[in-house]
Amino acid sequence: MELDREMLLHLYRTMTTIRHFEERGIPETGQRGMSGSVHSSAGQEAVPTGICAHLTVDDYIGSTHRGHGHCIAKGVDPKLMMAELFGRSTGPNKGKGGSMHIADMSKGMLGTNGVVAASIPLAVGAGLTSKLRNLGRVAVAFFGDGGANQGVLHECMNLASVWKLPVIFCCENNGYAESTPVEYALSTARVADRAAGYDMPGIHVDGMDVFDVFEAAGEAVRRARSGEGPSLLECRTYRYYGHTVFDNPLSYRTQEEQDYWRNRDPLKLFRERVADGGLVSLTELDQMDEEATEMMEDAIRFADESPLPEPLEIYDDVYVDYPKDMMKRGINLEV
Amino acid sequence: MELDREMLLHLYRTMTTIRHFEERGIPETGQRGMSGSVHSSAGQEAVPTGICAHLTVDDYIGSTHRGHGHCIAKGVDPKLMMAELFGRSTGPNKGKGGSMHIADMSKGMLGTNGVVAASIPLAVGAGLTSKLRNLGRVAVAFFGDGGANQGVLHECMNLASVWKLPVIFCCENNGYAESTPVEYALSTARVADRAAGYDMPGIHVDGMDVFDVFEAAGEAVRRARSGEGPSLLECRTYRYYGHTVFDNPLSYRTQEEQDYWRNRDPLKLFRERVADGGLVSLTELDQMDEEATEMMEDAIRFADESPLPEPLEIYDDVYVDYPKDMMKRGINLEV
Amino acid sequence: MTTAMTPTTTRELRYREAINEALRQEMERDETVIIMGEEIAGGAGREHLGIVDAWGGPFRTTVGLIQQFGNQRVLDTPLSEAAFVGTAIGAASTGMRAVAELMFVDFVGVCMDQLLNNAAKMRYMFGGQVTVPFTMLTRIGAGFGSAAQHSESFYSIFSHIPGLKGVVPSDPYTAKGLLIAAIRDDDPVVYFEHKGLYGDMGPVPEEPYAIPLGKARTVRSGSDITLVGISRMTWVCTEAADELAKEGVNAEVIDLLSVSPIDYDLIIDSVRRTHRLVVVDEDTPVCSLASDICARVAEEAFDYLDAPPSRVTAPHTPVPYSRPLENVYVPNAARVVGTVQRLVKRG
Amino acid sequence: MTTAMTPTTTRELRYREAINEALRQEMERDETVIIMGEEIAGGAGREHLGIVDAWGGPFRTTVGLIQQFGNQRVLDTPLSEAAFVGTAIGAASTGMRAVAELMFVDFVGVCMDQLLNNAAKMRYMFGGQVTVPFTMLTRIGAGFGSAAQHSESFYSIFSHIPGLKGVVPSDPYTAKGLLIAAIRDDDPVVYFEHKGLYGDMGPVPEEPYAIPLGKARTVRSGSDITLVGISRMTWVCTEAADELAKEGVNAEVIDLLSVSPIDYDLIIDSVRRTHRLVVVDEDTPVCSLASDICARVAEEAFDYLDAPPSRVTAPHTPVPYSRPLENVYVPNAARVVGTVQRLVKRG
Ligand SMILES: Cc1ncc(C[n+]2csc(CCOP(=O)(O)OP(=O)(O)O)c2C)c(N)n1
Ligand SMILES: Cc1ncc(C[n+]2csc(CCOP(=O)(O)OP(=O)(O)O)c2C)c(N)n1
Ligand SMILES: [Mg+2]
Ligand SMILES: [Mg+2]
Repeated sequence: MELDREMLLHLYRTMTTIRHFEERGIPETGQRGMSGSVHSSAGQEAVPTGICAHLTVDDYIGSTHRGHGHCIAKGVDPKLMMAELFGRSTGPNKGKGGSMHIADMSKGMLGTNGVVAASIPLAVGAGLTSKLRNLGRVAVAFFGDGGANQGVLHECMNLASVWKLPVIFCCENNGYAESTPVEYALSTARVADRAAGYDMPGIHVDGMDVFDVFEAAGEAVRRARSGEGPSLLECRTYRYYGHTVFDNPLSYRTQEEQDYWRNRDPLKLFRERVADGGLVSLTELDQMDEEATEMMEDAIRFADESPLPEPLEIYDDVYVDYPKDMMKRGINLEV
Repeated sequence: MELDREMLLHLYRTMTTIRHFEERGIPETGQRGMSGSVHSSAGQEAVPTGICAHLTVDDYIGSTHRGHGHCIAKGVDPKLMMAELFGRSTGPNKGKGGSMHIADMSKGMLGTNGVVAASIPLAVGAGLTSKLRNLGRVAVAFFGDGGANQGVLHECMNLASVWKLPVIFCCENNGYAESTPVEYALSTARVADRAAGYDMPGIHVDGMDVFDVFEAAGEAVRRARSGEGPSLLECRTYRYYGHTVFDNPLSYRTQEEQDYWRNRDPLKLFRERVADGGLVSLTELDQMDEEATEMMEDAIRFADESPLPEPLEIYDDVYVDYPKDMMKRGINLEV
Repeated sequence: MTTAMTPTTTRELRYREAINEALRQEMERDETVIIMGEEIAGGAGREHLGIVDAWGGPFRTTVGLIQQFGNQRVLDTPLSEAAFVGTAIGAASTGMRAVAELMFVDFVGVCMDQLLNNAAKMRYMFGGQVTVPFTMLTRIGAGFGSAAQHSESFYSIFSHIPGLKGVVPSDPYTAKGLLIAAIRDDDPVVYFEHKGLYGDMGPVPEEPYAIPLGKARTVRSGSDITLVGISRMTWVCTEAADELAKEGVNAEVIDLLSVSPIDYDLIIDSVRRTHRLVVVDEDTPVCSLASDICARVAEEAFDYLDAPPSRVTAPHTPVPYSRPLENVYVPNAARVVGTVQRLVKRG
Repeated sequence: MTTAMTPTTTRELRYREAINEALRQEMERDETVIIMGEEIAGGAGREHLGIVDAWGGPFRTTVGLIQQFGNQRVLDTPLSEAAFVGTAIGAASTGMRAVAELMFVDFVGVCMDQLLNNAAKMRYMFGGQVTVPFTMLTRIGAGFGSAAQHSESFYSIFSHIPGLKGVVPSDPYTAKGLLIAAIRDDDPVVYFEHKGLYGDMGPVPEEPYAIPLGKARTVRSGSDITLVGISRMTWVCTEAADELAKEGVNAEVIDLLSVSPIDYDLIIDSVRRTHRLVVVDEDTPVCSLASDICARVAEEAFDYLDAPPSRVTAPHTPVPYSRPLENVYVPNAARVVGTVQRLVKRG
């Protein structure tokens, strides 16, 4: 596949930004006492990167609890994301959402989501909007190998296929749902095998190889945009850390396995692949790594300097329109 | 396939009993002002008959809103069913359930069910009981082509496959979910196509031909009983009447189509197939039709003569154990 | 009560027709309004056989819409509530005004997650970035021999969930005005149709009009006791009031109309005058709307109460099938009268 | 309070350990008891790599069970709540005592239909033919920075639904006794663990014992006001009671323990003596348990009340993420004290 220099740089920059966000932002969040439900996508960078490279700001994505990578790949500002993780008013969600609910509607980012598979119909709905209003937009629904076993995915694959909606169902198969191995929980060898039951292409790619993801996503996006309907794209990938920051992954998987996948690191693979191409130099990539490092320091500083919400903002944005005195009725939070 | 005389008589007797129950019992129920949610399975008799012929009284089935045939095929007494439809205390559910909830636990009949696809996990659970207790029983989950698009089916196919449970997923594809044609609502040509995504056999048979159903079910039941796991069996069939007694099916399907299927009537096909075999005579079959006629008159008489529940039985059987005064607290139904 | 100009033409319509007219007028007004659900047209995909609008909705509330607006705005769905309710929420979050129909509220469990975790919470979790102009039509009501899974009046859960609104129209006039308001509202609204009211006739202005969400209405004035009715129970209250009037007890009847927000103010104002309250609710009693209203009144109108705030509800049981049982399940005027008599007797 | 013999040995255990012990003892007692859920063992299917019980439950309440009882009685499930909750109900209907774990109550919407339409109604719809000894373990509680979809205390819906029972253990002793009672009970019971209590220590008899479902307990006697706590809120009430004692206000504290059946009698007896009531509920207010209890007390103890029956609850909002917001979301002792002071001041 031929990629121009600009695209190569974009792919690497996105991946290193995600990696740096996870490596730096998550421990910092923990240190601020907000570590409960933060999920690192380190190791999985190639998937959102390869897919979102085909999307414009107007296209949509629905994401998961492990969604920082999706956000960054879709163009959400890591600085604002950091603020959100720290619970600051300057976060895109004004601190109300945190890691599991980061949304940026101005970027077509329909939210990370704390309920497994729950954002899939939201993406299908965005695809429906696009189709009905002739917007030419596509929507990507991200979910994991665990999410692949939720009923709503199947209902949505059927519905999107019946209505020929511009949707890509993207399974990030990282081998585990919390501690449960995919080979236990999934009754078939590949999630992609299920596409046939919905009359859509089912593609399985190496999710550590951004070029592989990019190529398959290109076809799925083309299909969606041209009105041919949805696709199911399974990307085999790996998360480097525990499910959250709390668990030790070696309790359910082996060191050998971890080493194998670390050795197939998406950034490393990228470097190996482009090394001889001459289009970009490793020094340039090093440079981008450094920029990402700095970006995270800036982001942390920005977040730390941002104000926390005022307690009574708790009542804001429950509804567009609702009598506030109704909401406060009998409740005195100011005692 | 070689069937002995006894089995042949059993198959026909079951089918004609179902047919007579539907043709006679449903209008009578309507005349007693209880017609709201009664669904005729006339036309579909071959499916429960061919499948349940492989089951013993200890095996389990979970059924649907269109479940009279399942009940009869599993051995529930039509007399008691009629009483249930008429809302009488002598019904297996004491009049509390009606057509959509007929259950007979003594026959392994886990209930007709008013929520589409909702009984599927109950059958899976029965299969789990059988496996864990080494009971050697199988469980059949009946559902329609509409039910095939509910998420819970997919979750259950995955779970039953992962746990290798003795379950048969039996789709009665009668071409419609209420007025919605299966070719619109189902994104694939056949429901059976979906089995591959769960690593189980997916078989499609002619659901008007009891021999075809019987043969395929035999293999699925053998598989289940021998611990090889679940199967998906799709039986293409047809309902002769509207979704309920209220709709005119010609508003969404053609007379030609109806004629085509009526011409493939399961009782008629049976008669044609056995006519030359010499094992049973058509006179014997006529005789069974007459017996079924009489059985329904008896059943209607029995039901009509049975008492209605007393109003305050409303409080019975909500729980095994719950303070009745709690349930009645602040409620005075005797005014 | 209406936000529109004074209507110029009023005809008699059935409740069912008023719903249909509201949908039609909103779809005419705003081309982003779409509606989806099972059988809302019927016979989907059979245009080539001349089959269009075969069903017109399970209760014919959507009849004719597909003929006027086509199958891109009136969408028959596969039997997949989690998918299509969630899809409607997703469409509403991205620029449509999406209406989805859940055939009976009893089935809400198959799509509850989309309502609870997406529709209700998105705006809040996202810090106000998104509006979700989503309306879910559904049906309530017992009394039709449909047993435990097709007869519930399961609305208290929607009052409970922050982020959702809900309405319970009780006649053709409110059916139209509340549906228009619900569709125009930028928050998710659950619209509860009562199966027992579809055939009821009443005056309905031809012009579109919106009845404000969150406002109850007084349908009968009285000074001795306040009866609050929810949906069809409003007419059980008026029937009881007629009976009570014969005994010289003058009951005020309030029709709740919205289950979220709840118009506590109108109720409390009334109780301050009548000093007594009975809430009549077709749902089961525990953690019900009836409980909630009684608790609020006890809390805010305590000093005005001459008798315990009381409830007439269905019993804490599923809905039974057989007539003699279902007949006692649904609250009736006799039970309301009996309760009022006990309260009035306290002096 | 216990149905067993007087216990001979009592140790200090954590809430988490008490749950674990109850599960273990019931599985020892009755081989039809099985348990299933996500990560309840963890690392499923990896025995050949020496991986067994990798996780021991998301909060380690099920740790060790798979080692003792094997993977046919302790079943890790795929991520499919509708399937496995429904399967557990089906197993319970056919001879097992089935326990299923829903990781957080916020997710109930994905399996609600199985609870509402099967577990709760089967026995009734079937005319008493079936018993459903099914226990669903789940978790409630805010305060951990987990935001809107992992922090709810969504129990009122389970009180509302006829056919279900529910319990809210508040300490290690009740955690064990109520879980044993739930598993032994022949009706479906939802067992709510509070995330904020797992580490709490308390005395727990070694022997198995069952605390009767539907019974509240008085954890502190008092004469001036009755405070009712639900789950962790019980300790917010006792904290408030300590504060109030300093001002000479003597509060009685009742720990609800069961959300269905609700022990109205104990509460009403108390209010008849104290003449005042505050219910403290971590859930949101509308159609809440707090509303329900206040309504019942207003109805049945009307003549004994010297002040409005009152509620301290979370506000009508989803659970916010940021600390300053979440801190005010969860009811605290200061709010309870403030409310009591207002009520007592009325004289
Ligand atoms: C409906 C639902 N069930 C359970 C959970 C708890 N949970 C959170 S993430 C997770 C595992 C998800 O696995 P997968 O979909 O593979 O995503 P990954 O974590 O591997 O990215 C589980 C069980 C949840 N959030 N939602
Ligand atoms: C979850 C749910 N959604 C909708 C309905 C309303 N409904 C009852 S039967 C039916 C169609 C079922 O079609 P199918 O599964 O093919 O069964 P059939 O009626 O053809 O036997 C629908 C939509 C329901 N009962 N449950
Ligand atoms: Mg995974
Ligand atoms: Mg069908």
